[in-house]
Amino acid sequence: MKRLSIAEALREAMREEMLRDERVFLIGEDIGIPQGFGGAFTVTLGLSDEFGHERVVDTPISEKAIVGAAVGAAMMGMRPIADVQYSDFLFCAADEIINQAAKMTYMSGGTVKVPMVLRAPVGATNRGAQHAQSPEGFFMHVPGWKVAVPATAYDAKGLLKTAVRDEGPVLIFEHKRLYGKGGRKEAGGLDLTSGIPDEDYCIPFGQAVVRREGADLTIVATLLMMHRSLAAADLLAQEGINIEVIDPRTLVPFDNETMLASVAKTGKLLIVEEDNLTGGWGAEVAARVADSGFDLLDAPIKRLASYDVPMPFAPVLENFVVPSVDRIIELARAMVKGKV
Amino acid sequence: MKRLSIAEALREAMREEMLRDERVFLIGEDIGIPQGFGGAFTVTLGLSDEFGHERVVDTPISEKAIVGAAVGAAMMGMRPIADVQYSDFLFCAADEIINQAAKMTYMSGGTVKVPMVLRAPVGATNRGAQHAQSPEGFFMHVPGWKVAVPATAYDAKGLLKTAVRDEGPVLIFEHKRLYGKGGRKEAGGLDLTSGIPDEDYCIPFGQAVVRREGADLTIVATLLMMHRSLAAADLLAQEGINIEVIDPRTLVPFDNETMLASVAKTGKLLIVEEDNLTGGWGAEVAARVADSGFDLLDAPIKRLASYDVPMPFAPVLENFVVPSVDRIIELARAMVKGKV
Amino acid sequence: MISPSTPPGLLLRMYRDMIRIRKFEEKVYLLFLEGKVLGTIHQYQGQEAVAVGVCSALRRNDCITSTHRPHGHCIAKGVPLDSMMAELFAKSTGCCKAKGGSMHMGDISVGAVPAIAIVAGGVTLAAGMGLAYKLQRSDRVVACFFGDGAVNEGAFHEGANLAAIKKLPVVFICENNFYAASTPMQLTTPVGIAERAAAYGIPGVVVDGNDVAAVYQATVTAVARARRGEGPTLIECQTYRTVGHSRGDAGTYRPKEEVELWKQRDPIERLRRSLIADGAAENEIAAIEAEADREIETAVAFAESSLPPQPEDALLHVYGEGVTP
Amino acid sequence: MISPSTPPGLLLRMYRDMIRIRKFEEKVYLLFLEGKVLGTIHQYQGQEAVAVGVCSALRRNDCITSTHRPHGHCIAKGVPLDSMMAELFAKSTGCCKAKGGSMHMGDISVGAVPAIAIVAGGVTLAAGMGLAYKLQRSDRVVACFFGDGAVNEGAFHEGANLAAIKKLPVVFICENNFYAASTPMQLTTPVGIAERAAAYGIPGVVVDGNDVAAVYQATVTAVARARRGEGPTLIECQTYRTVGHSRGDAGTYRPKEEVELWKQRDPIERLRRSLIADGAAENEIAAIEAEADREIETAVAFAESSLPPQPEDALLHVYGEGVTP
Ligand SMILES: Cc1ncc(C[n+]2csc(CCOP(=O)(O)OP(=O)(O)O)c2C)c(N)n1
Ligand SMILES: Cc1ncc(C[n+]2csc(CCOP(=O)(O)OP(=O)(O)O)c2C)c(N)n1
Ligand SMILES: [Mg+2]
Ligand SMILES: [Mg+2]
Repeated sequence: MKRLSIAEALREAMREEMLRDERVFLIGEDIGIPQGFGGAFTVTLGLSDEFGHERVVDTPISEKAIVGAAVGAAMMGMRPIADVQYSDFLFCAADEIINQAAKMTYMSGGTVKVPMVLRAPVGATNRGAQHAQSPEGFFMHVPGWKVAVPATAYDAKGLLKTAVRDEGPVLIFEHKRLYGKGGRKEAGGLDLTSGIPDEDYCIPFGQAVVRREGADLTIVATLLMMHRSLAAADLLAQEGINIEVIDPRTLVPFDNETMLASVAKTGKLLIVEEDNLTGGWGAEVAARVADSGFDLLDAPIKRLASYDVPMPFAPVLENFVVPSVDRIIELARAMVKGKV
Repeated sequence: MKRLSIAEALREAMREEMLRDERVFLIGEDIGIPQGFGGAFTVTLGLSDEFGHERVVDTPISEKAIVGAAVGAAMMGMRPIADVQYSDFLFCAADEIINQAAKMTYMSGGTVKVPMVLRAPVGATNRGAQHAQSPEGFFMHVPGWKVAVPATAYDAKGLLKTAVRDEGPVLIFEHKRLYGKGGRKEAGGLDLTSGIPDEDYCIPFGQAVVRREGADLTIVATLLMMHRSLAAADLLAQEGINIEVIDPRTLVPFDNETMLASVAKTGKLLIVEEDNLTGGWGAEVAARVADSGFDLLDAPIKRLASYDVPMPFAPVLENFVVPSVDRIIELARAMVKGKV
Repeated sequence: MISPSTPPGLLLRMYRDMIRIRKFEEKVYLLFLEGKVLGTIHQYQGQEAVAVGVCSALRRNDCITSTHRPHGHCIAKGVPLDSMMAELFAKSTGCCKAKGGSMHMGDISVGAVPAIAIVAGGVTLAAGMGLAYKLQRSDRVVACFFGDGAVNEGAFHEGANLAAIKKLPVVFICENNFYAASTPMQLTTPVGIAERAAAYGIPGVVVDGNDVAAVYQATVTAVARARRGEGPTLIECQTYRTVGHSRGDAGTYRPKEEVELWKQRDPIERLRRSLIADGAAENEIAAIEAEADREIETAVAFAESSLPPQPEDALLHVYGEGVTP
Repeated sequence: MISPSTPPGLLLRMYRDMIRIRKFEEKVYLLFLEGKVLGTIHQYQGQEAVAVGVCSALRRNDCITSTHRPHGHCIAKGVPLDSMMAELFAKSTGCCKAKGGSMHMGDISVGAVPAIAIVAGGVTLAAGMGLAYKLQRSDRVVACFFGDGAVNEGAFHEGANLAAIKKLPVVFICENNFYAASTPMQLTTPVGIAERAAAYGIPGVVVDGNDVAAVYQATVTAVARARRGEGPTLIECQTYRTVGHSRGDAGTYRPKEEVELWKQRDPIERLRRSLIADGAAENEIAAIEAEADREIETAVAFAESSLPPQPEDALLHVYGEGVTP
C-alpha cells in the first residue's frame, strides 16, 4: 500500500472524484496557475494540468465570490470544491457561508440542494493573528453545514470523498502543520503519512475513531491536538496512566455514542482543542456530556484550549497560547490523580 | 422616575453620550434620514435633528464599510456607535468584526485602541432565516470583543453608556421583541419599560443580576428568554417550585461567580437561549459549570435552545423552534422533580 | 408610450403578468392588514415592468435570483400564485412549504431560485449559476435582480467582477427605484449605476424601467450576448415603488410631488394606453384583468383552505442529506 | 530617468529611504535563511519607489494603512528599523511587542497603523480614519496601500465608495505589481485599476511606480485634494516585485524575461542615475548607502540583544480595558 501525506491524499481524492463525476470542479485562489502554487499549501498541484482551467477555476481574491459562486453552481447541479487559503478568510465570506449556503435548502422547503465542499486550512504557524485561527467551532454552530476535521491522510481522503458525494454543504478543516509527511518537530516528530488503499473508499460522517484505548481518562481531540494528545498519552503510559484518545473526525454530525461509551469506561473527560477556549467546539462537547453523560462522570469535565487571546506572532508566545504536549500531560495526569 | 422602553432608553443613552463627549458619533443605514426610520427599529429617531448629519452618519448598504469605518475612526480617537439593521448582517462584516476590530489592539502590542460600539438586533419575528438569528454565541467566542445583552431598558441604557466609555470594542445585542413598551403577547404580555433615574449611570460589565430568587433550580437566560424564564418561574411558583433566574447582562465578561453561587444553592442548572443549541453561548456556560461547578451539581446540566435548524418563517414553525414559556416550564419542572 | 418593435401578442402577455403582479400585491396588502399574511412584506407596485420585461426575455429553464422584494419577480417567472399565496399564509402548500415566507419566495421548478433577502446576496450566487451553465455547456442564462442599494455591497462587486472576468452568462438587473429603504440614492452612490459596468469591462445600459418593452428589448440583447458566451451586462432599470418600503412604511421621507410624478408614469397604465392605441380591444384587456382577479381569488381560497405545516416539520430540510457509502 | 521638478534635497532623502528599504529587505532575507527571522515574510524589493514616493508627500501625523507586505511602507513612514527588526526577531522590543510579526508591522506613533494582512482589509478602515479626521476638523489625511489583488475584494469596493460619497481625506494607493501571489492580474481584473475610480466618481491616475518622483507628485496632488475636503483619489502605481511573493517562492509562474525587464527598471538604480546626472556626488550617495548599512547593523544588533517576550505576555493587550464606572 502506498503511503501519502494529507496534502497528497486530498489531491488524490479530488482527482479521483473529478474523474468519477464530471460535475466536480475546483474553485479558489492560486489553485491552477501554471508553474504556480497549487493553492496556498500545494494541495491542488498538477490538477489544472490534468483537468484544464475550466475545471480548476482560478479566481480573483474574492472570498465572497468564491463561496457564493460555489453555492450558485451547486444549486445548478454542479459539485464545487471551493477553498480559501487560510481559514481566517472564511470570515470574509461569512454571509455566503452562514446566510446563504447553510439556509438555502431549508428556506426552499427542501427543493434546492447545495452540494458543495469548502476546504479551509487551520492552525497557528507563527504568522500572527490573521493567519492562525481554528474556527471550527463557529461553523459547527451553523445548522446546514456538516463539518469534517481529518487528522490523518487516510481520513482526509475518505472524508473528502464523502463530502463531495453529500447532497449538502460540507466544510473540511485541514491543519497546516499536518499537511506534510511529518517527522517535523512541530507535529510531534511523527510520521504523518497513512497507508492508502488502492480501491475507492469513503468514510461515513459521524463515526469517531478510538485512536488509543485506555481506562483512566478520555481525551477528545481533533487535528493537531489529536496528535499531541496521542503523544501525551504515550508518555503517560510510561507512568502507568492509560488514556483513551478519541478522534471525532467530524464535528457535524458528532459521534456522541463513541464518546459517551468511553466516558462510561473512564469516568473522566478532557477535551483538547486549538481554538481559543470560550465558545470553541469543546464547549459544545462538554455541554453534551454534562447533560447526557452526567451520571457517567466522576470528575469535572476539563477543557484544554488556546487561551482567549488573538494568536500572537512570536513563537514563544504562540507556544504558550496553544496547548502543548506538556500541558496535556500535566492536566491529564492531574485529572487521573484526582488533583483537579 | 420616568419609564422608558428599551428603544427609548438606548436613544437617551446615545443622546447623553453625544452631549457629554463630542467624539461619540453614530454610523449606520437609515439612521438619520429626515422623516425616515431612525434605524430599522426607531432607536436613533430624532438624533440627526439634534446633532446633524455629521454626527449621525447615514451610510450606503455596506456593512463592511460601516464596521470597518468604525474601527478606523475609533483608532483615530473617535467613539463610533455603529449598527447593523439585523444581527444576521453582522456576517456581512465578519472580517471587520473578527479579524480587524478584535485583533488590532493585540497585534499592535496594545498601542492602538478600538473604542467602538456595535449594536445589533436579534431574535426571530416571522421573517424567515435571514432576519432571525441570535448570534451572540459567535461573538462571545472572539477574544477582543465584550458582549452585552440587555434585557431591560434600565440595563440597556446603563450598558450602552459603559460600552461607549470602554477603551475596546463592545457588541450590544438588542432583542427585537423587547424594544417596545411591552404588553404584547410575544413578550409574555409584560410591561417592558423600566424606571430610569434622572442622573447619569453606567452598569459595570460582568455583573449578573438575580432576577428572581429560588432554591430549586437555577435558570440562566438572556434577552427574550430571560423574560420567558421569569414568566415560567412565576407559573411554577404556583406549584411550589422556586426557581432562581439569573440574567448575566454581559456574556463577555461573564459573571461566573453569581452563577456558581446560585448553583451552589440549587444544585441544578438550566440554560435557556434563543440561538440554536449546538455551539450557542449556553454551551460555554454549561462547560464552565461542568468544570468549576461540577461538585455543586446534583443533576445533569440542561440547555433549552432553538432547535438546530435555520429559523423557519411560519409562526407555527418558529414557535416550535424557539423555546416557549411552556417548554421552559416543562423542562424546569422535570428537572426539579428529578425526572430528567 | 412604450418602446416600439415588440410583438403585440407578447405585449398583451406582458400586460397580463403586470396586472397579475399589481393585483396580487394589492390583495396581499389587504390580507396583511387583515392579519392573514404575517411577518413582513416588501411590495412591488410601480415596478412591474421590470420583472415582466426581464422575465419575458428568458426561457423557462433560465433562472432568476431575487431579493427581499420578490413577489413581482416570482410571478413574472411563472411561480403559481396559489403556492405564493399559500406561502404568505404560512401554509404547508406554500412554494417554500412555509419555511421561506415573503422574503424567500421562489420555485426552482420554474427557474425562480428562492429569494435572497441579504441585500446583494444573490449576485455572487448568480455568478456561480452562470459558471455552472458554462461548465455544463448549456446555453442557459441567469437574470440577477437587485436594487439600487445593492450596488454598494461588496457582494455586488465581487460577483460582477467574477462574472465579467469569466464571461459568465449572467444578466444583472438593477431595479433603481432611487431609494434603499428610506435612503435616497444620491446619499450613497456617487455615480450612475450603469456607469459601474465600466469597472468590470461589461456593457452598462440605462433603461426606462416603467417601459416594459424597453426593459424587454434591453434584456433580449443582454441575454443574447450572454448565450453567445460574451459575458454579462448590467441593465439599470429606472423605476419607482409607489408604495412604502415594507409593510407599515408611509414613505414620509419622499417628497409627495415625486411620488405623484411617478404614479403618473405608472407602467401598467402606460402599457394599457399603448395597447389600446395599437388596436387592442378594451374588452380583451378587461378580460385579462378579470382573469387575474379570478386567479387571485382562487389563490386566496387555496391558501385559506390549505393546512399549516406540522410544528415538527421545522426539523426537516436542514441538510441536503448525506451519502451512505 | 525620473520625473522632473522634485526638489533635489527631497530626492536625496527619498533615495536614502529607498536604500534603507532595499538593504533592510536584503538583510531580512538572509536572516530568514539563517532562521533568525521566523514565520513568513513578504518582501518589498523592486517596489521601493511607491512607499517612499507616497510617504514623502505625507506629514508625520498623517497615517498610512498597510498590507501583508508592509516593511517598505513602515520604513518610508518612519518606523525605526530597530523596532522593526526586533519585531521580526520576535523580541519584546519589537514595534508590536512581538505580537504582530512581519505581516502586522506598524507603529502608530509615526502614523503607521499596524499592517492588515487580510487583502483589502485596510480600505474600509482607512475610510473610517478619514471620517475621523473630517469629524475632528483636522486636515490630516490617510494613505491606504493595497495591491492589485485587493481591488477585487468587496472591502475595496465598500471602502472606496464610502470614502467617495463622504468626500473623505483618503488617498488610495494601489501598488500594481501585476501579480497577486501567483495569479497574473489579467486573469482576475477585466479593466485597468485606475479605471475603477470612475465607479466612485473620484480621480483615478496611473503612474510609473518605479519613478519615485512621479509617485511623489501624484500623491502631492491627491493629498492636497484630500486636505481641501474634496475627497479621495485612486493612484495606481505600476511596479514589480523582483522577488518571490513570500519566503520560499521562486516565482516560477512569471516569465524570466519579464522579471529581467523589470530588474532593468529598478527604481533605485533609476533614481541614482538621475541624481548623478543632476549633479549629486558619488561619495554623497556612497555615504547614504554606508549609513543605511550601519543603521541596519545596529538594528540587527539591537534585535539580537533584545529579550524575547515572557510567555505570559501573550495574555496582555486583548482588550482596550474598560471603565470602572
Ligand atoms: C446586507 C443587508 N443589509 C441591510 C438589509 C436591510 N434592508 C433590507 S431592504 C433594504 C433596502 C434595499 O434597497 P434596494 O437595494 O434599493 O432595494 P429596494 O428595497 O429599493 O427594492 C435594506 C437596507 C438587508 N436586508 N441586507
Ligand atoms: C482576504 C485574503 N485572501 C487571501 C489572502 C492570501 N494572500 C495573501 S497576499 C495575496 C496576494 C495579494 O496580492 P496583491 O494584493 O496584488 O498584493 P502583493 O502581494 O502583490 O503585494 C493573497 C492571495 C489574504 N491574505 N487575505
Ligand atoms: Mg431601491
Ligand atoms: Mg500584486
